[in-house]
Amino acid sequence: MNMILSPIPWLLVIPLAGAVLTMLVPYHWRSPASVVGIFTQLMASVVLWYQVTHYGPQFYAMADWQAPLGIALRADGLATLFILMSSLVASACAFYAHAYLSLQKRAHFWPLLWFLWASLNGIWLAADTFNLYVGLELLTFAAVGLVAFASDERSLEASIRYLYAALLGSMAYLLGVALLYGAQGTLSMDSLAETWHWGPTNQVAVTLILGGLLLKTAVFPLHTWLPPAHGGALTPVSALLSALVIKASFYILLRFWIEFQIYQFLPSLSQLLGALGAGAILWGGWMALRQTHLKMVVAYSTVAQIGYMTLMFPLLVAESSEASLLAYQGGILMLLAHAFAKAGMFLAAGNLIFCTGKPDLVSLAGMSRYRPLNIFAFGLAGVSLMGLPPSGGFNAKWLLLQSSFMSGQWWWIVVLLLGNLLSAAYVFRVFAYTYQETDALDTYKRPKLSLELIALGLSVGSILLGFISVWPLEMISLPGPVMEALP
Amino acid sequence: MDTNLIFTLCGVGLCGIGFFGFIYHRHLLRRLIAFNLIGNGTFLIMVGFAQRGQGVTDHVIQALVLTGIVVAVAATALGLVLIRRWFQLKGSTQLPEDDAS
Amino acid sequence: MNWFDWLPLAILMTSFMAATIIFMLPEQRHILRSTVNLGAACIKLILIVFLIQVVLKQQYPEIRLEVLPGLDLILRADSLAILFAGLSSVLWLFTTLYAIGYLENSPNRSRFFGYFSLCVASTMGISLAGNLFTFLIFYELLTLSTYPLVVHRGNAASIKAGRTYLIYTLSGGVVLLLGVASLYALGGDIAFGDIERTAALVGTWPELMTIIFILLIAGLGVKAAIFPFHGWLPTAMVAPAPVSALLHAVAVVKAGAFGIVRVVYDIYGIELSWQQGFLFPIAVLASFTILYGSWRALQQSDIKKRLAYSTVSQVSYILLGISIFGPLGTIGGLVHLLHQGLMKVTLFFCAGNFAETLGIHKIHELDGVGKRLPLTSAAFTVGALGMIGLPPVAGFISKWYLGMGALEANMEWVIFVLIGSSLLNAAYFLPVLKRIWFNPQQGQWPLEVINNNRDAIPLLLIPALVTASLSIAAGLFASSILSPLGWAELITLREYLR
Amino acid sequence: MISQGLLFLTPLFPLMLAVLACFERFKKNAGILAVIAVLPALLLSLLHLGQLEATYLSMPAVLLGSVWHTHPTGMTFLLFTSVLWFFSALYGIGYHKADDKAQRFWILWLLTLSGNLGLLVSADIISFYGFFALMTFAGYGLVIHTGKELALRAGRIYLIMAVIGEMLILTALFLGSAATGHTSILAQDIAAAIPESNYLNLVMFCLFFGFGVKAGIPLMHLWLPLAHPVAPTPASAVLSGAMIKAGLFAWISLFPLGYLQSSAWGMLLILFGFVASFGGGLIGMLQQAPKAVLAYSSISQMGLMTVTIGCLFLKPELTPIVIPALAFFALHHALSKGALFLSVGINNQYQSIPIMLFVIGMLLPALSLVGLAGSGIQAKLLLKEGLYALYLPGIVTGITLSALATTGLMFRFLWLLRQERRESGQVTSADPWMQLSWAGLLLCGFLAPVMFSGNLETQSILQQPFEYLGLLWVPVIASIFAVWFISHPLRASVPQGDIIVLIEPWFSIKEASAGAKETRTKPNLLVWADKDQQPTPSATLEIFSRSQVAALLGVLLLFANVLIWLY
Repeated sequence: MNMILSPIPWLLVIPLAGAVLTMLVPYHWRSPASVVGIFTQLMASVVLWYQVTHYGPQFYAMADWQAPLGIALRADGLATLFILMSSLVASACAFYAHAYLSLQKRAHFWPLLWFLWASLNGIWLAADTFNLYVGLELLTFAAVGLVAFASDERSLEASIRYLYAALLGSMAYLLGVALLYGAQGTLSMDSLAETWHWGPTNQVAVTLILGGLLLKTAVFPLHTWLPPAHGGALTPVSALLSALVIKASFYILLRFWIEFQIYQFLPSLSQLLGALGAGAILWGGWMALRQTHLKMVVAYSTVAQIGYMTLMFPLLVAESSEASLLAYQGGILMLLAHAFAKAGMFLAAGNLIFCTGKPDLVSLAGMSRYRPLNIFAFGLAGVSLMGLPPSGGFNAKWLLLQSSFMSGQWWWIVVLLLGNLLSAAYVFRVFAYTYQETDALDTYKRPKLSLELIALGLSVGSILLGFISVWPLEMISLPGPVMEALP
Repeated sequence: MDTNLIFTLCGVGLCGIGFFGFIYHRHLLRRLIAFNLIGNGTFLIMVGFAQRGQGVTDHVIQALVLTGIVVAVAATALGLVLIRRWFQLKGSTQLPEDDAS
Repeated sequence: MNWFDWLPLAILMTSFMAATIIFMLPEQRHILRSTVNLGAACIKLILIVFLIQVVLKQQYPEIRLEVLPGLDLILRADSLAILFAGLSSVLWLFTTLYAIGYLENSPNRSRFFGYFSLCVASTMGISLAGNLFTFLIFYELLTLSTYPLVVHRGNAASIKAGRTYLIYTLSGGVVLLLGVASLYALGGDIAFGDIERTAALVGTWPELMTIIFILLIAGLGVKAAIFPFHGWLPTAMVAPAPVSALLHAVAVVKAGAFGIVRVVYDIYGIELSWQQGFLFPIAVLASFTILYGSWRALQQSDIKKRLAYSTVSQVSYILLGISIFGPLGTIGGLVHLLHQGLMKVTLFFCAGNFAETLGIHKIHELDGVGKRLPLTSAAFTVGALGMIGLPPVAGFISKWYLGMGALEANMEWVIFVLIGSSLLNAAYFLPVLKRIWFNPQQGQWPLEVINNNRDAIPLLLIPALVTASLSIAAGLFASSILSPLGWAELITLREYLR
Repeated sequence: MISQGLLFLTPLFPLMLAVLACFERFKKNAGILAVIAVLPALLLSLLHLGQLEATYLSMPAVLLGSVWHTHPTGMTFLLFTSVLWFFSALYGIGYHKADDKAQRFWILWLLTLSGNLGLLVSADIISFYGFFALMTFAGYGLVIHTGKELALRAGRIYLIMAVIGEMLILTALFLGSAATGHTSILAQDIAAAIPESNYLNLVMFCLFFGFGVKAGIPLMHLWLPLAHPVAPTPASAVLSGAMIKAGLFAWISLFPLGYLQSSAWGMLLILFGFVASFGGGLIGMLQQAPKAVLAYSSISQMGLMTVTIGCLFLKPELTPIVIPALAFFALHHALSKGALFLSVGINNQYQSIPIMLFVIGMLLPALSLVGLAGSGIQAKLLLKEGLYALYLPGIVTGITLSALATTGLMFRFLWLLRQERRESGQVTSADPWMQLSWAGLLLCGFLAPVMFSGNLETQSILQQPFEYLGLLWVPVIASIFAVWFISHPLRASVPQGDIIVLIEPWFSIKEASAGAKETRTKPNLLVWADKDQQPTPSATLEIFSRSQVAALLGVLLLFANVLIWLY
């Protein structure tokens, strides 16, 4: 297809060009240039969405170089949904950052953001395993850079930890991919799936890839790098990291798991993943309950939420196609809801910290009176995270519950419900602090209205998702490699 | 024993040593070097695969290794920058042990 | 789609819009906020009246939205829905009026009234829900929107109460979710009233369906404050009086009771429940709660705490009515849903007036209040006599139907529960009345707010008087067609004819 | 049409006036409202007295479909009730002249009145129960009006007993209405259906003891001797004269009289009646306060009426004959007892009245009660005539002998009044309102056989002098004893409310003991006074221990049970 007509190349070229451009032009021009870029991104996403829904999955080879050496891209329903998600959330975070950061900081923020965005889009659209690797690495660099952006000790330490963990993960992934290539002689996802056979090499490769991706996704017990990184970064960065970056490695894991039908051949591994997810839900929730700093609560909440997404793996069982479909839908919906809710929550939390000037929970006293709108935004995001209706989070949990019933794996039901209570506990713990009325009169800073509105918008998005869940679910049900590989 | 296997074994050995170093050491630079060792091991394995054909090397693998090396270099550079900054700030070459996380 | 199909949504949106607007309003725009509040309440009442017209013609407006594949969000107005929606909207109007008066000169009104409207919106959603899934959504929303109201004062006690409230209600919510999800897993999306489907399911999986029934009732029982789950209700008394009114009369406990009505009548069906032996345990539990709540009320020295335990007891009357198989018992249970609301809201308004005007919180401080606040005291008396169950106050009508229903169903022992509870009610209300009217005033009032009125300020007084009059009217003109009793009879007729 | 209007106004007019009396304007003169409040009832009862046709007023929208009516028996009750309330209110205007809490008193008076009148015209049990409750609970305010310690105690016991009674009544109504197959709430239908009820004995038990609280049957009477004396005198008069009859009226309308033949219930009622009649007399004679004596006399007289009802369970076919006689007896008792109570209030306020006139005025109702004068003669004769028709001679003898107790009580009462007059010594001028109303009530009592007998066939005593002799012999014998007693004053006394003093500590209310722990003297049922007539704790002697009383109660209940189950 013609490059001009297809939005797929634009989705890669614009961010990359943006990254380069914003590095070069003077400070004052960087923001306007980025705003233009953001809008083109959004437009490209919408066009892609239109094309995919109307004409089916789209394929594109960069500069007409075909695989294996070229960069092959494909956009099925799942990828398109993720493109839309990342465009919306990243634009929101970008606008937030624009209002939040000083000119100096902003100027350095834009290139990193554009790199991040480019690598995300690359991952969503990649059709071969090596492109995924490149995307992952680029993502890591951009993300580490963004974490270190706060340039204080804590964030620096967090970024180093993050870097090491990510590098280890990427390397494991790369090794796995290499082994796969060795065994099957191809890098393309589709060809791999077609010629897949369970030899020892493949098993080692899958183990390596799995390990690497789990580390990068911060699945319990490999999550230790995440809370300091997400909690210590600047607010818009935290939002981006929690909402989007961890999703990238999860997305790859998901594609591997389903497209290569790993679930079918390694059911015990599925249960192990589920157990890790359960551990994440309980441990993450428990740790979130024990934090004294607001952003750390939110960061640990991410650990727990990743657990929910991981719970979809044991529910993808070959025996019951219905249960598998529900689990798949539930997992994706959880991912989407989490992206919006967590971004909204981080931004709202950032606003609160901006008001009080202190990062701890105790100083939130009286905030619900002073910043009701912001607390409301925080609360709405919390509703989705707690899995209370009406919200995307609730619908996702509902689907996972149904899937557990269908496949007869009742133990995940217990985990899901316990997790619900735990997340309610930590969200409302924050709430209780904001309702406290202490006698000391503090001076609060007043955040810009736009900051609050962006946070509210994202949170409302996660709630709204509860009413329009059918739409993303239809989207991922469009024919594509994942749908074909499902039982 | 063909060359393919030698490459692979060496690669695996390098990876093992690197992995050990990565886990064992606290010094940030050592860990970075350990990471590079893992990387090199991986590339070695891949290059080994490339030799598998009858004297015909697989260009795809070579391209991949090349890209991988570039990426690894970039990663090392980023790591170095961060470590230097850390050293400037804290005067320390290792991260504080954090029991909580 | 007919025009009236939009009515349920319109009713829901009225409160939602009010909430949104109020959240946006700056703190100091009091008059505008009050106007929005009252305007929304009035509009909603008018819409409800329209809805009643439609439902009386045996047309049931319905609107649905597919949320998940095979799972719809249904808003549907049947006669039972109208019962609860009507109660809440009428009481909302007065509670809003009261709250405006109560919170005069206090901070955080924007936040308070915003959540207040949200709370009522969720109550409307609960009443108009057309399936369990929709019900669940609004049920949880109610929990969320009442929490900020409970902790409104922001002191340590209210934060603690809020925590207790959440622990109870969220755990209940989880149990309910489990029940609803399992039911859905077995039988798909079951709309209210589709009892044939459930009957088929019970035929196939009798044990599972029993467990689901228990889960549903237990989950709902937390809000309805059935015996082991009642602990949050007295603790939540630290909230401001209008919130207590909301919790006890308008929304929260009623939501639980209403949910149980839905489960028993519209999911399982009363006959099936009876055949399966589901009703008897509920009856026993409700009876125990009735007596236990009254007994605990007797021991309280704080006015609002006593009223809270009284609610624990009175709400179980509704459950008792539900669990009695037969039209008379059903009427008794349903009508008590309304009557208890009217009477209890009156009592809380009055308790609030005592506290606001004279700073009275304890029962022994009430000595001689009848002279100082005659009208408030009169309203309180009406509410108290209604709780004891003396005609012509509404409470008697419910009690009469419950008793008759029990005899109809050959459950004679229920009579003794009713009598015992009335005795205990008399024991904890009559001494209070004696203090109010006959004891001489002891020294100064704890914290008297000087106003120019003989009684509390009009905004606090009028709602109490109106609800007191309504409680009398509901009992006195019980047999007229427009009374709560008339409507409950209509519902029962339609229910048992099915 | 007029009847229906009056029927409507009978309970509602006092209610409306009660609302009116709340206004500041009536702070001083709410008593006037209380006087005019009875007028619709009075008019209605006079219009319908003796008419066998009942007028109905049905209000289908009210409560569960209220029906009010002018029942023939009810009209007799309505008549004496309104007359008594009328004169008592008139009396009260004078009595409460200097009372600063008078407004509250009159409001409660009007409420109680509304209840009392309303229950007499209610045909359905729901409005009946409502009015009954209104009367009971508003009456509490009348009892404790003075606010003194004694009054509060009496009020507390009144309230407890009343609530227990209400609950028994409610149970009976539930079961009764269920007996009609949930179809009717009319009292007459329920009365007819009770014999078919599965819970016949339970219903009967609840009705008997529930309304027995008001009627003062033994064991349920505990509040009565406490409450009647402590209330302000006009309130005492209506309590003892009119409200006590509400219990009787309820029995008449709800008991399955004429439908049920049960010797067990008949014997039980007769037993309780005679225990009340003689026991009340005995304990009443050991009282120290004139009003307490009167209260026990009321218990005693109500005992006779209980006996009569009991007889109707033995011979149900005679119900139509006996009931009017019983109603007339109630009328006679109400007016006489009312007059006696009113006379307590003007005991030493007879300045400017010839002393003889005053003494006659005191004596007349007492003689009437004994059955020797005024309405008493006719009432006793009618009752005995009815009972003779039942062929129950033993019971007639019992009733004749009960005059012994009544005579003794009247002597004691007059003696105590005299003592009191002597002690206070001063004679003040009476309030004209009080005198007027007292005189009016006396007159009504005296002329009742002529004015209020309705369609009862009463013969003047002059035409049957031998009958009078039959009435005379017992009081004469009693008088001889009494004279002896007066010269040898009795040193024993029983506290008011008799066994209540033993039970009270068991259910002492928490609130009461919340204050400082007052030292309680050991309660005694019988107190022996010193020579100086001052009972002191040191000289007390406990003749019944608490456990003995408990045992006694147990035996009585057991006996009742055995009776029920035997038949």
